[in-house]
Amino acid sequence: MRDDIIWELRSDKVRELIKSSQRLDGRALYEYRPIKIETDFSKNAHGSCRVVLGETDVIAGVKMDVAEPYPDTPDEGSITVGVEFMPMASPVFEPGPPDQNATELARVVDRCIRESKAIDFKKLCIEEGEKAWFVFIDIYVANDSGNLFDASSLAALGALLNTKIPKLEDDKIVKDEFVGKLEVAKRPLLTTFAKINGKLLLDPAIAEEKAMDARISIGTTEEKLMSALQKGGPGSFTQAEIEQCIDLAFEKSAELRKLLKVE
Amino acid sequence: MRDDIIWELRSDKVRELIKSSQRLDGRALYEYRPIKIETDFSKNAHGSCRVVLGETDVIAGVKMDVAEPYPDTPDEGSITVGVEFMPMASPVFEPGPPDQNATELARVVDRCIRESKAIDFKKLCIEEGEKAWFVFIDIYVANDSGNLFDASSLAALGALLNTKIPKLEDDKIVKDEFVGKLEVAKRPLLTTFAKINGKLLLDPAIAEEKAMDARISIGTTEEKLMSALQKGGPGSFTQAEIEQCIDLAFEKSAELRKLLKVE
Amino acid sequence: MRDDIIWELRSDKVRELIKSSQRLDGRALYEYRPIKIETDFSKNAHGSCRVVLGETDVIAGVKMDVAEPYPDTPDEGSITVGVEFMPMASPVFEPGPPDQNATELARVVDRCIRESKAIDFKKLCIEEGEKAWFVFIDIYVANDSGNLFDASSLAALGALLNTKIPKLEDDKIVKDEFVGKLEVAKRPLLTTFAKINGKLLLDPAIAEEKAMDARISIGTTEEKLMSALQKGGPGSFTQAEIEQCIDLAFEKSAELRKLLKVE
Amino acid sequence: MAKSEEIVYINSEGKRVDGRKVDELRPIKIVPSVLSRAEGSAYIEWGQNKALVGVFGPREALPQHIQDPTKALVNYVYRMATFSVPDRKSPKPGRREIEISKVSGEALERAIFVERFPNTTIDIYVYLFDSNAGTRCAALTAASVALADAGIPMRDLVSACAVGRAAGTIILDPCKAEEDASDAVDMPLAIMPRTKEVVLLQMDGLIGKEEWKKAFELGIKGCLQVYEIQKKALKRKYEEIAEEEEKTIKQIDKELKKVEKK
Amino acid sequence: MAKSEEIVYINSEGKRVDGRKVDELRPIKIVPSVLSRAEGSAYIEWGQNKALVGVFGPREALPQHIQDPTKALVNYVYRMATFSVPDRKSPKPGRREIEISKVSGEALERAIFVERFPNTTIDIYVYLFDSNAGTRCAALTAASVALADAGIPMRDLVSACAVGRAAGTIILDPCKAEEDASDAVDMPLAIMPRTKEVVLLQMDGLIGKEEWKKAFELGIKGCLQVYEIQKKALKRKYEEIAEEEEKTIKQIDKELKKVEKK
Amino acid sequence: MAKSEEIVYINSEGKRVDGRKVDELRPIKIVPSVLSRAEGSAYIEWGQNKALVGVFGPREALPQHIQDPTKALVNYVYRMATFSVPDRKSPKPGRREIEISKVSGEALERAIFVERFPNTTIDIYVYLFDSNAGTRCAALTAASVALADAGIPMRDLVSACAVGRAAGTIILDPCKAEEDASDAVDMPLAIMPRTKEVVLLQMDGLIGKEEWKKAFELGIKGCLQVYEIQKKALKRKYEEIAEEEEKTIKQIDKELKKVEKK
Repeated sequence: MRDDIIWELRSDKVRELIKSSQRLDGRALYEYRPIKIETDFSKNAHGSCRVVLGETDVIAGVKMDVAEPYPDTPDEGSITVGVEFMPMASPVFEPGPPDQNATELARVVDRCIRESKAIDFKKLCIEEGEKAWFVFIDIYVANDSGNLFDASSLAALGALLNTKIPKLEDDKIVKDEFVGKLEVAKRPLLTTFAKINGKLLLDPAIAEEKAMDARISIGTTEEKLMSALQKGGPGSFTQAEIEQCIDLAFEKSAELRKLLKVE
Repeated sequence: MRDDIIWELRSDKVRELIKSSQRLDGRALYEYRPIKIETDFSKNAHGSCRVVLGETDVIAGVKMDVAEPYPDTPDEGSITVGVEFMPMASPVFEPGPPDQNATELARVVDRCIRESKAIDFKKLCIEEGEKAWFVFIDIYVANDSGNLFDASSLAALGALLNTKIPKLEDDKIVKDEFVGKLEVAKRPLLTTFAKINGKLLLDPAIAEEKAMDARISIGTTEEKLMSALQKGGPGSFTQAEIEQCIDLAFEKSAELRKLLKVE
Repeated sequence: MRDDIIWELRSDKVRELIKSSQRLDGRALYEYRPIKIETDFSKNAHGSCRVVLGETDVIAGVKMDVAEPYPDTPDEGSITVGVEFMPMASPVFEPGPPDQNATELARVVDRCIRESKAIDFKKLCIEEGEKAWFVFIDIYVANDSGNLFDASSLAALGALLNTKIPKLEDDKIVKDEFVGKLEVAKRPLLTTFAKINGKLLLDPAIAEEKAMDARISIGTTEEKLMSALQKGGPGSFTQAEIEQCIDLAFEKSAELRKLLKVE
Repeated sequence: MAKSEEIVYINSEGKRVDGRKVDELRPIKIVPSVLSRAEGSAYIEWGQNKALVGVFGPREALPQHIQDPTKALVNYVYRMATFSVPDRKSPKPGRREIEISKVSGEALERAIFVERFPNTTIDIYVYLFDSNAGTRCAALTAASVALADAGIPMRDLVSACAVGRAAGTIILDPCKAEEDASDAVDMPLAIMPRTKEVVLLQMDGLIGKEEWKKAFELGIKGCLQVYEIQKKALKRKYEEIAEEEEKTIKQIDKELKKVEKK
Repeated sequence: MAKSEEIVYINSEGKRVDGRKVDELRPIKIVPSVLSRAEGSAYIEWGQNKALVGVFGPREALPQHIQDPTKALVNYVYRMATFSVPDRKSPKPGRREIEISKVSGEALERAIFVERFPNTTIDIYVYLFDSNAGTRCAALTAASVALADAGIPMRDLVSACAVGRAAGTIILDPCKAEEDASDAVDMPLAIMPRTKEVVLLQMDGLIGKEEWKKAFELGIKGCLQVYEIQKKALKRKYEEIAEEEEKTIKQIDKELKKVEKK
Repeated sequence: MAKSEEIVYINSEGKRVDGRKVDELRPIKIVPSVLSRAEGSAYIEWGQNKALVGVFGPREALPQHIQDPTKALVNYVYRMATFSVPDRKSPKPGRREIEISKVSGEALERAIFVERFPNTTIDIYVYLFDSNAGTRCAALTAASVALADAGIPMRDLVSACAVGRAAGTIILDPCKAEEDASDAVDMPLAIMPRTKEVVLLQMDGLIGKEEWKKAFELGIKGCLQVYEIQKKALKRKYEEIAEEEEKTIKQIDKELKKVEKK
């Protein structure tokens, strides 16, 4: 059940089933796997969230830090998203520096949040040109059972939503003391579709990812705006397919948003 | 024609021809291949130059930056030369950190310029002990058809000669505004000879480099002074051979200097 | 005599001999190999020491540097221990970043010194929160003939004992001028035992290390206090064995301490 | 950026900051076969952007364990020279370059008949020496010409172009100043022109569906224009080659005649 | 740390800063088999410490030249998430993580029948997501459960626990505040419980032999308590598996009956 | 450096800053065979410079794809200890060390019969522990002794020495103070002494041809002096070995007699 060869056989099965719009795990084409969200997973993080999407397991943690603003935006802080594929996440991962997949994942999650203007970078400024808050969002993939994009963006937003702003004394962070919560003005989330044998399906599981021709991830906000688009994989999409995915993304991301309780 | 095995066969031919002082491309022993120089190749660089020497193709770009002077020379700026072998430059290059060849090339070009005192490091000082100009000269090798030393030193000097000094405001560089040109007091250039079967020849093409026993590069200025010497390759030189190369270097570098129009 | 295969054969011999409490080189079980100590090995170092323990050869050098204290200890300097396995130290070493063995060795030597409070970190402070002395102890392994732990800790302590504190002018180190010696209040040293076929022995030579089941290193001071403990290797120790090693460590380290002449 | 609000992105005559119309590409020049040691190559100028591409392969993928027995690997490497941007870039590849390399390689994989070359790699190296927005599209456009120059069998060329928004207007092929608009949207796009299949699609910015659709369709038009420029560049090259071959044939004829005379 | 002297490490009722007795472990919860793609796994909570472990192997050691023809390699990788500590840790593995990986792998090698699997590697990956002292012991304790979950043959579990000193008192399983005491001693310890063999032993601090002995013996007691928790976690898991298997058998019976009816 | 102009480089008696004559080497001491695990080794003191060299090979070059079927690779690694220079050096090899490694290896390749050992590598590792100008020449000089100690067949030793200029005077074997002169020239040189072939030549500084020639010829003389010191060191070593062998033979004789008596 855990062997990569078995996944490959499943991949043939996936391509066969999809012809009659069926999926290996019995889901409807546009149905998410069950989702468990555990916020405040790590006390040492300033915000954290574990998301289990089917068997996919990711943990996001936030650390706020004070640094000098970038020269071209002296009145702004910023966010930084990092992704580490833990080597146990799949039999083929190896420990080491982030590869292309982890880099793409981190940058798409980053854009989805950044471009939505969920975080007002100007409000992160503490003293113009001198110091501002930088928000480090680090995502750890513990088990890759497919669709890391949606799981990671959900975990990242979940972590931001419970992020506390540390107290500063003489420009240094006081441990375990906080002055409030990080303001998160929007609820940007990624919704990802796979294309297999000409059919579109939501939230591909690992066997479906191995069988898919292409992937499209769409970042959306609750105001029905798109903050990110990313096509992946060797295949292609038609305009009609992309438009269909956009409509579905607005609809399905709303379901995910309900899972994020506002505390 | 592009295969490394063919180069090896050519190498045998080179060694055969040289016995009668002939070269594969019909050149005289002390003749450069045709040279094309294109300055101001990159608008975002503060100075830039592309040199095509035969089929060898290198691009040098200069960026000026402000930083704190080194503690032991508080009243000086400096130069830094970097070389990147682009992986398309030859079928055997691989992307990655600079290897021994790139490091040697960068350091010899650096010494040729630095020791000639073409750039007065004291004039790069902006405020003693606080800030000075640092001149980054980065050389990209796009096609290695032999004699990267001379092509690179020509491109580096060509780039320096059209380098503009950016305007500073509050110690920060103002984009696209300049206060003048970088002063380049000398015209230091490398001239490189290969030794094959006991014969010396100027400007070795790639097949000649693969056939050569040793290489010598000589940095000279228009005042007939030497600013750098570098022997390379597994072979050796006699004193007489080195002296002959020095004399030829003064002569042949003068030809190259004429190609660098002063603007 | 220098071949790794021969070491392996010796390893069988070691395991055979130890049954009758004998060692390949004729030593008693709790006997050190001959030790040569050369202090002030490097004039450019602020302190240095070469230790030859049997054929094991290590060189430690100290550099003092001024830097900002860590935020959580604004009134303290610190020490940093680094270990480099020189590639000639053994036929199997490769040049490159410190591997697990070098990292473990550096950290155990560090703890042995640090925890003994031989160096009072508060006395390294120059100006609270602004600047303090940082003591870099770098250990180079030139020949690995076994028991790098004891040789390295001896060389590190030897180097510290002849470390001079550089003169500062405008917060910068004045070359070749010193204001005194580094205060070293204790004489912490590691004493290492190997366990082979259920027998304990002191100062394992290389063939004994290849044959051993486990290793234990004990950091002790002249006041019969322990400042470090480290078990290594795949085997195990009983409580009685550990206690025996502790008693022997107090006794044998005293012999080593006599070799460190106080100047 | 602080002053970007004061910029007039579309003037009273409907012209953009650099004088172009909203649906107008910057000037594009493509020259195939410019590097002798690569198996295929191309040089592109696209507005201020300048890039060189070199292609190798299909050749054995090494180390062996990366080989795919079902197809050729497409190894796309996108890099920017340190001096190609306003502030000096570190020579070390950054995360942006790594991501662009990945999505660009995937875009080309669809066009190349990779299934014909199992266990091999096709290496595509692109370096930018000057830049002003739209570099990944310029790079990908040139790379597909270099692949053709290398004689690698393809279903179609890949043609790329970005589309965006500045000050409320949808614009083709945005320049840097336009990318810095406060309401900027940037959407790099690449298609296989004959089928209009989308092989690369990325976007940042914040946009609703209707506006997006307008942008997308303008982008497709841009890609089709790029396609014409690519084809012209390749045609010109092949005509040159044909001319040269003709000369060679004449030369051979001449020499044969000499031999016959003897 | 500057204020650590003002802390009352043991109050008048003999209780520690977190309310524990001197010989009391923090609450420990272990769940085996939590990750589907690893061959064995475990999750542990030990006080504030939280870790996930995944195990693979024995599988072929690669590259070949690292293979040992006499035994399996034990490759233990200990890592801390950037946010698992008070100040953000660099994502790059530090020297502390490298050392802990080495000694922890050696501790497990004694317990695993490595000699049965020549030329293979057994990979054990442990990540900490939250921490408050004693992380290497928590990690090692969970790792040995994950090895059992993977069905890797072992002589015994490895049970780990730290012991230390704060304000002159020997205490089991020190927490961070206690590790910062001015006279702190910290001694991580791991044993194979059935024989009480010591497979991991490290120490920092400054301590005499008699006091050390008292600490050591308390540490052994701690490890034995940890052993019971490990066994319980594995037993609970196997009971669940047994229940599930029973269900499956019943299901099969049911379906067989259906088939027979037809 | 700021004060270097005030230094009297050659005093009224023609002596240099460290009391040497213009054509005088610093004291040199070479001891071969100092490390037991390397196949050849040497220790050198050259003025303040101190270096250890270890040699291995010819041994199989790995990974296989670096093998040259026509000759042995010469892998020369030159490193400086962090504390060997006035300001602490980073432990990471710098560009200077990489360049020196390359040209030094090429210098030795000429001397070694590399063509006799295809597909192998000869590894030469040199570490400096103290330094004061001329380290690459000291290292190369010691390396060639270590190669002889390893029994690697060579056409000749390689003998190295720097020559330079300070305050208008050509000087042999410059020290650091002399290298910092405002008109300093530094020219490291290495030859195969029997043929006087130049196998290493580098230079920085600014110099005309006539002055260069004077320097070059002084440098050659220096190399020849170094050659004598190398030969003496090797001879002394072989005499010691011979003595030891004699002792061993006597010992064997003695034991044989004992055996015969029984």
